[in-house]
Amino acid sequence: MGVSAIKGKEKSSYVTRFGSLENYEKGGVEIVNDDPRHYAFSNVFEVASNAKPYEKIAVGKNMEYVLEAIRAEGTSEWRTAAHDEFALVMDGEVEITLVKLDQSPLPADAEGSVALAGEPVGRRMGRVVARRGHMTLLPAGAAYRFSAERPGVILQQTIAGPDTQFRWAEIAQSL
Amino acid sequence: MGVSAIKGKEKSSYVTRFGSLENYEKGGVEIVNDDPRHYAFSNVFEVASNAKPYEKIAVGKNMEYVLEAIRAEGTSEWRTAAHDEFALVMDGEVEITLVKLDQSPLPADAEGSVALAGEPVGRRMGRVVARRGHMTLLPAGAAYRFSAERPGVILQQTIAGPDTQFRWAEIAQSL
Amino acid sequence: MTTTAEPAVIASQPNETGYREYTLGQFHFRRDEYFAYITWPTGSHMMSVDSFLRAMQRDIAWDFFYGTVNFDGVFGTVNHYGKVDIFAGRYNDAYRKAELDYSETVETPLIRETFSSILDDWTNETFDPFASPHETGSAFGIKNGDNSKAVSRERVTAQRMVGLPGDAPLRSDENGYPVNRMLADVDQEEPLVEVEEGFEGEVSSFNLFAYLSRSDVTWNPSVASACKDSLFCPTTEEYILPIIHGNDRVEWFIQLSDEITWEVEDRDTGAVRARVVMKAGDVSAMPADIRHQGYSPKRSMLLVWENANPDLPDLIASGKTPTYPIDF
Amino acid sequence: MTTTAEPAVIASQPNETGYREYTLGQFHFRRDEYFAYITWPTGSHMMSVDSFLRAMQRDIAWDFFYGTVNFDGVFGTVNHYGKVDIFAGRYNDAYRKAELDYSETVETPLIRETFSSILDDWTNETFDPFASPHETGSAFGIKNGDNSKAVSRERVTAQRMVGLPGDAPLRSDENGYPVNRMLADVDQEEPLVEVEEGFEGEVSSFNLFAYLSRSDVTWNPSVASACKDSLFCPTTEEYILPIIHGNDRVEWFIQLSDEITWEVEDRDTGAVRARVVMKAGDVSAMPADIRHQGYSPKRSMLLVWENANPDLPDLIASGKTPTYPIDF
Ligand SMILES: [Fe+3]
Ligand SMILES: [Fe+3]
Repeated sequence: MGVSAIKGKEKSSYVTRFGSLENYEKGGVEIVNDDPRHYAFSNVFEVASNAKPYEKIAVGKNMEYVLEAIRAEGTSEWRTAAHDEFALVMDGEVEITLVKLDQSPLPADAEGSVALAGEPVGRRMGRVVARRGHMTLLPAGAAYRFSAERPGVILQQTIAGPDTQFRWAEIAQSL
Repeated sequence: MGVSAIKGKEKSSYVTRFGSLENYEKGGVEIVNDDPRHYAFSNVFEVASNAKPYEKIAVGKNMEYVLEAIRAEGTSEWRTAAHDEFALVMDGEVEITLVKLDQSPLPADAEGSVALAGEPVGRRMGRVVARRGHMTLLPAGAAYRFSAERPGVILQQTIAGPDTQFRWAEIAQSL
Repeated sequence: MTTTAEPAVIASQPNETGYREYTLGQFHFRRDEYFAYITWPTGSHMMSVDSFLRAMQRDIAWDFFYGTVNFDGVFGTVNHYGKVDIFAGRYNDAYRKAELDYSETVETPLIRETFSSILDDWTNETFDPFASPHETGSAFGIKNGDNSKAVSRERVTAQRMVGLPGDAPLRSDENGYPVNRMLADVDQEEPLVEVEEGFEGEVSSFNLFAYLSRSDVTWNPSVASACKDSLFCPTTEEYILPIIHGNDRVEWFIQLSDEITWEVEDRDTGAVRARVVMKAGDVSAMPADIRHQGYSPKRSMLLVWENANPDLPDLIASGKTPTYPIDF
Repeated sequence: MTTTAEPAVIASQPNETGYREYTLGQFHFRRDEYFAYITWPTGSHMMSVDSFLRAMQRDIAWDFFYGTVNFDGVFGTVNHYGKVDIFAGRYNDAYRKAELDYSETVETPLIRETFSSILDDWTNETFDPFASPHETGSAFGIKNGDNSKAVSRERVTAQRMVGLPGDAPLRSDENGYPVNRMLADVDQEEPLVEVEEGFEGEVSSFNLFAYLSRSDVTWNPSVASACKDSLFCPTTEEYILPIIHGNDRVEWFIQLSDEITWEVEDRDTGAVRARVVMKAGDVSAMPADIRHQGYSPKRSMLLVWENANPDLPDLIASGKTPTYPIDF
């Protein structure tokens, strides 16, 4: 017996299954002795499917920290935070533009991001075009704007801010 | 990597550990939530070490059936049973002589073996010299006698009879 | 779903990993490269397919054995000797309290055929579910041949004693039972037997230890001698018992060589009750209300002693007979 | 027993199977061909050495992680971030009711060194405890070389984000991270990044999915980005999580690709509480009073999201913070 025989035969190729707005399957919590709400089970593609462009809908919350599911579609407002945030594109293609603000509207210890009124004032930092699986730093003190020609999904690692929406009863499994 | 590398390396030889009157180790029951007496844990070599020659000491009992630990030393009395019994030599060398009884002292449904007074009357069936690991049929209706020059141990598969001794408090783990 | 040539076995065509899926009552069975999947009306369960096949092999070889064969803490069978319960969560406190446990009773021939088909279809040519980890290849991967020869080994059932004329034969190099590598030092000499004319079928003795040293399977108690319903079922053991055996009667262990450790749990809840360490010559009962799993670091010889009296399960279940063998 | 060159680690000379035995506090550790043996003042325990080493590898790589690392239903560690409890039977109802559970608190450096020595000494050249069953050889057998390179892989801990200058580097064929066979179809193209002068350290994006497709280990959450105490710890998973993780805070899972099933039990008693099936895009919290074990049929990408706030374990243990993340 050769080594491969000993170890079992594998497929010649595998298909990695990602989700998308167009095509996702959802699992779920099967309860034996617990409350399904303790798991706050949702799906980012489902949440983004039912969202307006650039709504920041929490799909995860751990104390002050949140994960937001964001439907990227068209061009967002400009936003900024006093701390680093991270945007992981889960579907589609998203352009992210970054501007170093001359003056942040936020105190250094502010939590979460806020919208800026109008165009940001400061030096242009650069631009990222991110597709599925790409993760981008949204650095503290920078203004950022998302733009997507076709609907996409961003998962954002941040802290709850004034615009974070909590809609657990709508998005999370409750039975 | 060859097959053996994949599967781990083994010793070039192994030692199989049997017990004997001279040399045995005893395990035991470690209780978490039970009574050790439910396990009636004993050791046939220990039981035989403390036994008189050819005492039939039960080390197992399941309803009417028993397992007897027997110290083989010198020559036993002649015994017979109305059903098959089996003698497994666990230590030493035991000669087993068999005689087909012209008339059994036992009814056909009798359980367990009985001693015969004096020599058996009937045709000689044969003789076995059994050592460690050898298992011998003691056929229904035959008389049998054990003989051992040096102390040995027999484990006998049978039914409890008038001479089966139950000494659980003495032989079995109780704490 | 289509019905295969074997009557009553409900099997699908091979799925994308090459294995068939099976339906038995309301249970459904599926495997992929790593896992066996079991579903039933109130739930579902995954097991490493390696563990699943090793357990399935014992369940079939023993014809559902005495009492309960737990594949793990969730799935298993209970033998009613003519019928068999297939269960999920029945001996798992959490499933029972949630009333999510499920059980179905089927005729023995149907489950026997279905389970045999699953075992045969799901076992690749590189895997032997009866062997120890050192002796076999992987159970994993996509469908790759079969090992029907290995999975269809017949369990030995001596009527009177191994080696008697017409009864279960002795093992030898010639009939395909070489001495196991870990028992190579076991004395192979047979006893001296002198038989007078006319007693050829009655004067008989054989080297049980040599016979066991030539066992080609692990954790497979097989009848070597029978005194009415009292059955000696010796076996060789290496690594871990692939099932957790739940008793429906008292059974006894006699350690013939080397050492086995038994983890003993409550039969119904799975709570740990004891740990039994057995060395050569040790004898221990296993109460009728426990389940146990053995660990054998080196291939060892174990004598399992059973009482095959068919009245016992009812006597014990009804409380007429105690769950332990002796009061002292 | 002699003290080896590594300060404070108490190890014996190699035993008859070639492995050293170790003592840590009143715990003693020994292995042979198939099993790891753990003893403590009130009891002892055996585990398949394969499972033991896979669990040990995670415990060390994670530096004892958040909360409890159960090697199985009996043995494990609880992290107190500077000190670590080693326990036996502490999260097993039967052991606790019998008051046979045992626990000892040791300084982190001592257990880190001791466990690392055990892992290194007990891992043969043919085994990689970080790999999936398809990717490695057997853990069994007598001592046969070592695989120090595999067992001493450093866990990635990005300070800000993977790929930033001076932070954790990207993975490539060149630096020894080929694409995994089961993730060969994952797009390897990096994002377009245009940086204005002066912002080289701040305008940054990388292909996280490509990065994960090149992971050479399974079940090893490693920090990829940090927003204060909010840590993204993605990992690739295949077959079965070799430990049962008991939480001391809420943790979250985001399934990035394929599918994982989680068996969720009560953290303290081990009773089944739920089963969570996660497909790509699914998000689920794991409450702070559970333990869980994952099953991944194909190598999948999982994002484990942790809150590293050191006050959390006390807040939750004292009841000031609930064990679940959200009331709705
Ligand atoms: Fe059993
Ligand atoms: Fe976890």
